[in-house]
Amino acid sequence: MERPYLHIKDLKINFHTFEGVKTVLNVDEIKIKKGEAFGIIGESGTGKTVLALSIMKLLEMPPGEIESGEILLDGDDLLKKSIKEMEREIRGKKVSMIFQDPMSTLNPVYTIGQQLINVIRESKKCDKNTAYTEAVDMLNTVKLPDAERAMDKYPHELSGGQRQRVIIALALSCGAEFLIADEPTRNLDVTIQAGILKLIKELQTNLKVTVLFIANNPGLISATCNDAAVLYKGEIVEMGTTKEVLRNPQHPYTFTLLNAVPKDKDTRIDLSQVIPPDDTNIIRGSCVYYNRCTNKIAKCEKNQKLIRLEGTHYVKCGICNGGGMNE
Amino acid sequence: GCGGGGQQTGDEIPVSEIDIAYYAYNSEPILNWDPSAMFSNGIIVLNNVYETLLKFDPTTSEFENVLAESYEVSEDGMTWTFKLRQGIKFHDGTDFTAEDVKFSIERTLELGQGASYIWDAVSEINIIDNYTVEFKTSYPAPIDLVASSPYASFIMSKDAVEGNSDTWFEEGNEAGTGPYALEGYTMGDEVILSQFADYWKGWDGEHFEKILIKKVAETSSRRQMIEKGDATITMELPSEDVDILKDSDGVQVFIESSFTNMIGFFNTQKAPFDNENIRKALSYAFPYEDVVKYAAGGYAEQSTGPVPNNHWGHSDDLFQYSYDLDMAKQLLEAEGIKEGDLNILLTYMSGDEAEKKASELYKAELSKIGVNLEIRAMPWETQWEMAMSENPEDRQDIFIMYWWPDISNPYSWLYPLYRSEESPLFNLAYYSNPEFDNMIDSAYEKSSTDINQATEEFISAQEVLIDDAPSFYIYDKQVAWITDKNLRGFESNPSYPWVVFFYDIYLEK
Amino acid sequence: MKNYIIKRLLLGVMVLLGVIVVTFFLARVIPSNPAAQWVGPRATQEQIDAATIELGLDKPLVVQFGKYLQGVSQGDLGKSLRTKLPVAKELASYLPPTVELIIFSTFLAIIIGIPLGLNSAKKKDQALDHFCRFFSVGAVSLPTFWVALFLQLIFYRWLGWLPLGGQMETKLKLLYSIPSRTGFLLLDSIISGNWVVAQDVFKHMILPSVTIALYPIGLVARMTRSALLEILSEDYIKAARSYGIKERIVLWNYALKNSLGTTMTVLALSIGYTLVNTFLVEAIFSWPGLGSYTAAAVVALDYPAIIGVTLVSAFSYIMLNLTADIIIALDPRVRV
Amino acid sequence: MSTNTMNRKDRMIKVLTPRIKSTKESFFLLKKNWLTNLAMYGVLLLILIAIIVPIVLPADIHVAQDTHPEFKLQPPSASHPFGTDYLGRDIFKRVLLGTRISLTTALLAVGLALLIGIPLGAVAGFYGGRIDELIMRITDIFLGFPPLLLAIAIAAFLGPNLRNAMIAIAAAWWPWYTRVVRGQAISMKERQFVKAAKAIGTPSRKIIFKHILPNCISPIIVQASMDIGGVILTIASLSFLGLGAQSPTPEWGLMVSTSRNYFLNAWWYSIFPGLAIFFTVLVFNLLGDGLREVLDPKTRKN
Amino acid sequence: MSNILEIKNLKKYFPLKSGFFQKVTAHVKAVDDVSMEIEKGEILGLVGESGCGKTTLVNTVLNLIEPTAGEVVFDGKSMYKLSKNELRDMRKYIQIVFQDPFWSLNPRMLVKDIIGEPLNVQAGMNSVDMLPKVEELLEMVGLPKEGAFKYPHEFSGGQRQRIAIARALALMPKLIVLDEPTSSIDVVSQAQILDLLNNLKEKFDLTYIVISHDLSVVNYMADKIAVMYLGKLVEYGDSRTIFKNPRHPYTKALFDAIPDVYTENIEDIATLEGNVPSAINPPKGCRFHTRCPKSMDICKTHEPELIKQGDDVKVACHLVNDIRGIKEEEARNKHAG
Ligand SMILES: Nc1ncnc2c1ncn2[C@@H]1O[C@H](COP(=O)(O)OP(=O)(O)OP(=O)(O)O)[C@@H](O)[C@H]1O
Ligand SMILES: Nc1ncnc2c1ncn2[C@@H]1O[C@H](COP(=O)(O)OP(=O)(O)OP(=O)(O)O)[C@@H](O)[C@H]1O
Ligand SMILES: [Mg+2]
Ligand SMILES: [Mg+2]
Ligand code: NI
Repeated sequence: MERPYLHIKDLKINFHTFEGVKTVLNVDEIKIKKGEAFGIIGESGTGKTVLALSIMKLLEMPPGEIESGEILLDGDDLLKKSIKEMEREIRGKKVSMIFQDPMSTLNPVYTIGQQLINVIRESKKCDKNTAYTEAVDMLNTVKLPDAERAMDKYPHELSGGQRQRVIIALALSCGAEFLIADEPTRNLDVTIQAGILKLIKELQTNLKVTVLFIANNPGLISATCNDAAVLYKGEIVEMGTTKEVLRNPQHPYTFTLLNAVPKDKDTRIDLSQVIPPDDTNIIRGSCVYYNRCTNKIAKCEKNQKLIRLEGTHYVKCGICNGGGMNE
Repeated sequence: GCGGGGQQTGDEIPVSEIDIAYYAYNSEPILNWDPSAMFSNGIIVLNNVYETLLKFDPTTSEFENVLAESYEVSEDGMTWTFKLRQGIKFHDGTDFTAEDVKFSIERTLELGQGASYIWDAVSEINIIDNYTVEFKTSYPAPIDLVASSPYASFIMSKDAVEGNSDTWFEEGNEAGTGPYALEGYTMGDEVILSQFADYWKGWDGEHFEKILIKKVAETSSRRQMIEKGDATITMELPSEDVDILKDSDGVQVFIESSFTNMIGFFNTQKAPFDNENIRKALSYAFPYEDVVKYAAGGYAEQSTGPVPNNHWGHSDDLFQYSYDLDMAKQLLEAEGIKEGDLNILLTYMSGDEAEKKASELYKAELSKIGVNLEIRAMPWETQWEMAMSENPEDRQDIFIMYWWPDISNPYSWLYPLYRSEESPLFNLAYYSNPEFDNMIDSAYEKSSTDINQATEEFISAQEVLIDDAPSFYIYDKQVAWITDKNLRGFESNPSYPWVVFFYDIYLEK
Repeated sequence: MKNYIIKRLLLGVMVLLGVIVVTFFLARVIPSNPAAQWVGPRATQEQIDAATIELGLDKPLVVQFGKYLQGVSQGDLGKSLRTKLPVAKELASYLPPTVELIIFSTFLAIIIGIPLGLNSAKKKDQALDHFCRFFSVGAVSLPTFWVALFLQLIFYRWLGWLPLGGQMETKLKLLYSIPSRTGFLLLDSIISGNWVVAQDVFKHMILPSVTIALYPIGLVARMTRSALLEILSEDYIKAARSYGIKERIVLWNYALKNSLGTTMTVLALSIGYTLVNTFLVEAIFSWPGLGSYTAAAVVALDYPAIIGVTLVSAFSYIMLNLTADIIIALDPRVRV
Repeated sequence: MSTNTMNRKDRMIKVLTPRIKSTKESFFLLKKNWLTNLAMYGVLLLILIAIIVPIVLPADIHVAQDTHPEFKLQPPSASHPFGTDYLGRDIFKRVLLGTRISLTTALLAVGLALLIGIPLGAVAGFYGGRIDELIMRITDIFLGFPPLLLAIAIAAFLGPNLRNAMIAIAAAWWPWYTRVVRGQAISMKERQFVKAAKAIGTPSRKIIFKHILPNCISPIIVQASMDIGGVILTIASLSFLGLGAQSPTPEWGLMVSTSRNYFLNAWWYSIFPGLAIFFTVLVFNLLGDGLREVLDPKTRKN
Repeated sequence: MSNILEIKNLKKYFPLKSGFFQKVTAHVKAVDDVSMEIEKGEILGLVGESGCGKTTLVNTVLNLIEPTAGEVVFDGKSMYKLSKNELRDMRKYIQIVFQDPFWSLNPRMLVKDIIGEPLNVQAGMNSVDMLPKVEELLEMVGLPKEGAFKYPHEFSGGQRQRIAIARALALMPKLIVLDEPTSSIDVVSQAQILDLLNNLKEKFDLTYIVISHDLSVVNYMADKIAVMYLGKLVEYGDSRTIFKNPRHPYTKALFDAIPDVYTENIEDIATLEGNVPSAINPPKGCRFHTRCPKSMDICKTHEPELIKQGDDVKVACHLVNDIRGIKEEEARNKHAG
């Protein structure tokens, strides 16, 4: 197998809060192939953003703390790099990020053009005019209508969908080959969301950009990603190709997640799998899903490892691990 | 234009060579340029710009002729004839004549502002010839003293005053004959004077070229400036500083007597201070010695009566209250006043250290006999306004203030401070005793002719006063001048409080 | 936008009118007789009565107010009871030295306060931040009048480096007359090319401006810090970093520029404070400015002067805030 | 436009969420910062001094009768750790006694200002419309003065004493609270729990007291704690100008003011009361700063 | 069955003021001539993009904000003709659950006081008396009794929404308005809330208005559906019918825009070009024509009426409506002119 473009190994991230130290991320392994789109789903607060930020080294270090692990990008361990090196080699050069909220990701005091030109000049070291034409090109690439005029506008003069396009343009304009999209459509209307999804997909197929797509709705992943992982309380509980994960879910949590999406009036949601989330007493040392799992067996009291089921399909579950649940 | 500026930088004079006297004064040097009306600090400026007919030296009780060459008084003390010096020029270049004298005094009287009332006795002013004036009075009055007063007696140029608008003085002009002419000023801050070339005494010998009188409100600044040699003369330093500077080689210190005394008035129209015995009790409770020693830093003497000890009309034989708490307590108890009964409000002028210390020392003593004294510092105007309240209940119970004379006559204390009046101005004890009134009026009339008789009468009037105890007499103040160690010719004249006669002084090289 | 500015301006005028009303009537509850003050101590009753009529104090309060308002609209603030000069004229001569001080200390506040706040925010919760915070909070906690005394003690008496007070050496003043073009002595002396005077004036300015600047320095540093911290936690800063923009640029260009709105309002606010701090400090430094004037007026209860000063300060304060608001409204780059 | 409003709301939530931090967490954050932590102990110490000292040293004896002019202006020594003043009074004792004066006047002044400011702000913010206009115009007028200046003017007019200084300060400070409370009330009014309360027919008065005011508390606490330092300083400044406390009250500002005349001979007389002011103001400012950081991420904007 | 709520030609225009004298210069037509009715026991789903006026509509219906025009009849009584006291009584019967779980609960109040507030205000119960009732309500919405003495911030988003529902239930209302009840919580909690709502409805015979921009939620819950665009209804009727066969292009676009787990090709998702136009100056003619893929000339000039199509659906679109009708109207206009 070829070397994955991004390879995260045993990443463990803690937060120091007034209640004590809390592990918010404990990822066994994530592999993303070059030029592919990788999706991560999980409910709110499972650590999706933390994961994205840690790749960029943008995590606020106190209160955050990286306990252990490696993040290999093209073979380089990002965690070993200094902030200066990150600035020089990684951020904006190889990796770039789209944030959750299109409203607060643009600097309100600069025009769209100024922001784009800044970023382009920073990365390409070119003169103003070249940067300008390139910026306009970029806006056209992201299908922003009337790109020339948009260059002189301030972020507050654009609508949410337009802003999100600008943000994508910014993320791409520095020439990054790896794009992290952290719930890029969370605050957008469904009609606008569709446009953004298409755009990202196009970029991935046409420009061969590698994408890490984070979402809290399985539907979004299905349409855009080749591979997917399910994150639960900071741990990957299931991973594989999108088809494998979404069509043939093995982990009980993935089931729950997929079942929870309402279909139509005549298909009742099967709530037998859904137990209220309970974050008060995670028994560390047991399976993360232990408290909510309806099928738990004795084995589940022990911490589970992510194991390969078949092909690229990995699951972290005591039952699957001993061949239990599907029988 | 810019040329002017450049030119000035061209011929540089070393700064140290300018012969300038810097008088660091504690307050505004002058706030009113009208010599007829000015009735406060401004004397320190005007006495160098204007002159009076005579000058009085209280230490010798003699008069120095200034603009007058000589003068005579008639037997009845009601006609005063002044022969004037000739060849004197005003700063505007006109000659000084009898016209100017008549004009000046009449103007002062007419305006009726400031200390103009000192001329009240004058009924007419006659010009005998160009250099002789005659003052006729309606009753015998010491016009020589009046004519030497530091207020309201300045002679100004008739031509200059009449030839200019009504607001000419307000705009900061002068029309004097004095040695120094006004060069520039910033109202309320500083005044610059420079030599008047045609001064009648001439400029032979050593004199300062320019005079700077500047308000330096902070005592510490004044002290630091005089120590560093930045200032030539300063005054009103805390006694602690004076003590130290006296022993320092860097400066000269002159401790001089003054006619200023500190007095505390009782509100005699309000119970229980309408009771003579209570007033006496409170007079006994005052720690005179401590106040002289610590509030005045020793630069004072306990008063005996209202007239200060170096002034005529004073007698050391008068009764003097002394600090006696037991006596005070007895007196209070005799009047049925128990501990904690009496709450007294005392006011003094804010910013005055000595008054403050005196009040605080007094408070400490009173609190020992169960009397509570509330001390309130007030701006002079408000304090005075309070004392003038219609309703005696609204007035302060004790009013502490300084007094100094307009003219060197005991009447200048006894009349304004104690004579019965319908609506008193400075009789803040609201003292009213017709017998006393008659005594001082008679004494004043005698002072123009028979000073010995006058003295006697003034002293017996004070006996009456002290017995009634409408006020208590704290101390007669001494003043401390701090000057450059090379300053020569300096003399302090208590009739002219805080006035420096700059013509007389110079720096020894 | 135009509407907003017109609205702001009209509001400013209304506030100013209100300020005049408040000060005028405030002045009339003063427990003192202006007429008696006018004629000075040791005056006779007749003199006081005459003054009462002269000052129009016998008329009803509303009439007096009308007259006052009429005067104010023509730039006449009445006459000082203490100096008997027109207050407006006096203010005009006392204002420039004060403005000079304020400009100088505001300048100090900007060049010291902003970098202080910036470094503090950059190194949040590190030793440098603690130091900067302590310094900036300390600076606003110091009683200015007290600092003034000690600065004099150190720099004049002990070290002899700087003058005690005043605007320039007296003797220099007698030697050179500096033509007044701008009213600001330092500027005037520089314009007329008189370096001796300029140097001397500058030396005289150091102690008072440093004293006065302490407060705005602290304020600006504190506000810059907290504004920056807030901005630095925004997503767009994280985004800028993720595009590989250098930390230095992120800090100086992105964050600082975005905090400009806050810093500007704070600066406008702090100038108001500075103005009032001069009241406490100028007298100590014998600085012939509005502060000394006010201190003297307060002691003498010279109410036309107090009202005048209050009006002028309130006016400048309102204008400053107005300008800050309008600039913020006009420039989309500082509006957030 | 439409997305704009929606997402502004989201942003608001993001910004405001930290306000719902629990008291426990707030304390944790406060204590985490050692500077703020220190300030808390400092304030505690000051409060203790303010309570205990006047009991141990009753004012009528220790303020009024404590004159020993023969020992005036003594430098610090074992018996007088801060030296003595111009009447031989023990400066240490007076500085300690001054704590209560400064703290109580400052607290009372701020309390008075809050008493005026909060109801006005709540009414203006909640009802809006004409009454809001009226209140805010009045507030604007008072905000038109630099606060210390207004305090100086009022104190000058009311006459110099500590009570008037307090009133003057309250008169100059209340508009700030009105503003804060009004702003908070307006934003609270838009909160859905207020709408929900309205939807069940809760009367306005009840809404103000139960829903609006309790949610204004943290910004008020922040503002007030940041102001206390400034108010103490203002009291000292007023006293320094002769508009505040009257001698021989052991008020720090007054002591510094008086000490001016002696400070070349007796540095201790100036330095200790000055340091007391500095320390007190510093401690309150640091605490206020810390509180603001924890309770209110938004800086005070004009 | 009878109509519990009838909305007739309801309008809500927000005045936009500007200038110093605050002159009204324009209006935001947030709700523009909307009519519909809800039968007892029914669930009405209200969908549309953000800002299309959903919240404004229900706020106006509940008389939380004043209507510009129109009438609302609840249980046979006209909402806008009630006196203050009658209105207060009426509020017992209609409750609302708000969109965001952060600010719909007063952070400074204990959960028991939050849930008890309606009991206190409407029934005058004191906090002791109401406690058993509060605990009962908590259990009803699936929260532990102990929660009564906690503050809202100690609960997760889904739990907070349950608290809000408990409060709405306290007075046993007839109609509950749910304004985006699940928009800020994740899918799993959403499923539980929806389930809870369905159970409660059956148990207490409630009527709901469910607002959502997530069609799957509406699809799952609603019996009747109303699609709004820029303050107007564009399609309204039986939910099953509409879902099977959306007739208005906007409804279609909304449906096709949501990818689900079975979407494999991105091209299956429909996109709507352009952004929502401003409600201040809505486009002439059909308000949707600026973004409509099937826009015709007539759409730019004539506003389509909401016309019954079949038994249970009304649509406002020229494509579906009888074009002849309009021609006739045009002719009539010409004639009149
Ligand atoms: N600065 C921080 N301090 C303390 N805890 C934090 C901080 N940032 C994140 N966390 C915690 O880390 C966990 C993961 O947060 P994260 O933002 O990654 O969630 P998420 O999956 O992105 O959720 P969402 O879908 O809401 O964006 C949460 O429990 C959160 O409370
Ligand atoms: N108080 C108000 N003043 C002025 N305009 C308002 C007001 N409230 C709402 N609007 C405007 O009315 C329109 C409809 O708003 P509304 O909140 O009803 O939309 P919504 O459909 O509920 O949107 P969302 O999905 O974002 O909740 C929007 O354009 C909004 O800007
Ligand atoms: Mg996230
Ligand atoms: Mg809504
Ligand atoms: Ni929208």
